[in-house]
Amino acid sequence: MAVCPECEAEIELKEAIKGEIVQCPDCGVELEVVSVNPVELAPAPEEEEDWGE
Amino acid sequence: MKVSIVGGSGYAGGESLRLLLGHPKVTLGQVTSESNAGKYVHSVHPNLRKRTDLKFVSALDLEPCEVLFVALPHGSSMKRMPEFLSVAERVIDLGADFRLRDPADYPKWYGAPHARPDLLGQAVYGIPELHREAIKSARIITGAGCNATTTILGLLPLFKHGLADPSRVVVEVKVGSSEAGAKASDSSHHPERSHAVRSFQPTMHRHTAEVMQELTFGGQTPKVYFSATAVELVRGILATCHVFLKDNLAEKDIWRVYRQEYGQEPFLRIVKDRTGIYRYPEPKILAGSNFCDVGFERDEGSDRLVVMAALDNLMKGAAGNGVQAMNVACGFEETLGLEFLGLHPI
Amino acid sequence: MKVSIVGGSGYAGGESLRLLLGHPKVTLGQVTSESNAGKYVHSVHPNLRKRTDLKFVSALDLEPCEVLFVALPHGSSMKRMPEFLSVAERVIDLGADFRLRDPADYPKWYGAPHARPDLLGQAVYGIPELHREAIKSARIITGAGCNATTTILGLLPLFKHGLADPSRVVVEVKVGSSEAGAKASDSSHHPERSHAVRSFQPTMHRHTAEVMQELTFGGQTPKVYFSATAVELVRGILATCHVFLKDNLAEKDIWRVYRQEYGQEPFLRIVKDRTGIYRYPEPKILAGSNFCDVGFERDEGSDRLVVMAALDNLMKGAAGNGVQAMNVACGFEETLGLEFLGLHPI
Repeated sequence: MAVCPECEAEIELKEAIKGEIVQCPDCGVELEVVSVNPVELAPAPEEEEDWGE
Repeated sequence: MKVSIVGGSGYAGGESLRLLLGHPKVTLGQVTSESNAGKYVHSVHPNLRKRTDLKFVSALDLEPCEVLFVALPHGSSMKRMPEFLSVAERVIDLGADFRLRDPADYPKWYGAPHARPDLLGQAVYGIPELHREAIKSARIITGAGCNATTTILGLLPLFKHGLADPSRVVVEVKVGSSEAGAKASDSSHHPERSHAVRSFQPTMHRHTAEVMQELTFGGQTPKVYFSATAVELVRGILATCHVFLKDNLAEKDIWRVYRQEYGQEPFLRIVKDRTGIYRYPEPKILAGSNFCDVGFERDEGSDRLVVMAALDNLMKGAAGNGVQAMNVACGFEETLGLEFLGLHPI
Repeated sequence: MKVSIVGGSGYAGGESLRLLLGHPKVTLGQVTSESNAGKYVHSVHPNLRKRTDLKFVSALDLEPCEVLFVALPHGSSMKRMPEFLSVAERVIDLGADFRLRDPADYPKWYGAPHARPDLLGQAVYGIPELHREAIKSARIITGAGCNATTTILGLLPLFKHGLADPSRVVVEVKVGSSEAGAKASDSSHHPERSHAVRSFQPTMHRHTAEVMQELTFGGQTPKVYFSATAVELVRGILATCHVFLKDNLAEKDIWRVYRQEYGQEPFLRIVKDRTGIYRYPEPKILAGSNFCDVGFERDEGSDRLVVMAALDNLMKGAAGNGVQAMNVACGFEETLGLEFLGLHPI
């Protein structure tokens, strides 16, 4: 069980692979698996797209 | 279980009727409407066509039932509550007549003393997320103001944990046209109401009393400054609340508090999403559902936290909440009859 | 019963997902989307938040299931049908690829020959009110065009009983913006699409083939002249059909024919009301429901009969009809999972 660095949601990860990109179920941020055993997640580099008005 | 409705021709009464017709544990008793007595309910509620041949009856012909939904104009149920209590084991009053616990609040906020202060003690403020236990043994379960419900559910975790300054709470609700009810008026005339962004109550007070009552924790009552703006919606409310944090909390801390309070609640969703079109709570996709969505954003340069909350004023803001409270009071699964998820796109 | 969806990120796929999640007999299998594989379904369909943590998968990982809903862009399911048939006992294809029975119709109407004419024989046009028996044994159940469905259900009783002149049928459909699907375009840009009353296809042909195919009775095929106008709606279609009666029938006679054909149909309602606001079929109160409402009015001075029909293009016009066909094919109660009555007011 890993924790989202942005919102602390618990993220279930079956056999996570280093470098894999996962999405946080609560805040939707894209996360990169930076290490395994224990699994650690860091915000994946994302291009800043505009949203809204 | 037999359930009847007093005041079934309005929007809240009609929505209650729609939900109760689809509720597996409910046998529908009577639906009263003085002006429409003898008419088919579907003549007023067209979505009920081919679903029921029920006719409105007069309230004089009300027969005993387990639960009685009351959806009457302001001031009516106050006088007639004893009559309703004689007919039903439990009364779910969607109106405003029994919402405030302190009799002194009625002249102060509604301009007239309460007609039956003796009954106030039996009434429980009917939002299950706030008073689940008390609702289980209550004979009078009150509805809650739709704007108040939105604001209370948006801010509850912050005041329950004493995180926000109670002296500076500014709330602006954007509301749809169904909130004013089924009665037509000059200002609801389509050419006048359509595409309105209308500041119809910049310094609104009506719902403040409930919000202050329900957000009082540890003897501290927050001062809430309300504003209401009509927007291009029929159903739906978006409350934008500005609160000021006592400590310099990060968004992670806010997530923790909201998850702690709302994580297990079937109808409360924390909506704060980095991707997609609907990143913060938005009323239109909640139409017909019993959800209240809550989101927030920290204002980096200051101690301000903006909290956004949305719901359907006829569902979680009225009839849906009533059915949810009935489920709690009668020991049913709380989501029974309230499974509809809302539509997208709409 | 395990049901999967191919093409789950579009509006029809998303609506199918919403309905199947709420269907008591269905265990949801997989939902595929090439562009969104790995993402939560609720990131594309926000109304599914807190209801499911399912993620989109690629169609390459499709596992066997009893029923497979297919909601792909035009032309895709034609080529991949054998692959789908190898995975599922029954395929419900909401797209247009197998709707026309005669292979010669495809080059004529869609401008290209059918990729798998050999499979056309296994496909049944999936409107239960038209082909209930055939659907029970079909392996490929096709969806129907939403405009075609509205028109067919509006006019069926007249042509089945040979009451209308087949050479003069004029139909104008007023449509909402969700009909064009989830992909944004210049013309769907809000400032351009909002408040439009846009004659985007005055001489529309696309759905004519289906309508003529399904309204052929006694070897007589009506000639249908279509027109489509975009109006201020997201969901919903109103078809206004002008037909000319062979005999001078009174409205009473028309009631009899429609009641004879539709009286026992759970999803078809004859809506012709002397009172109330919603006297003839109106799409907005059908949003989210599987109803098709049909009404009519005799033009006193001539042999013209105006027939009006309304439905939700994503429900009875697509996903709802698909679930209804699934219920028929699998022997379930036809209304299972389709009980939502629509909202009023909305």
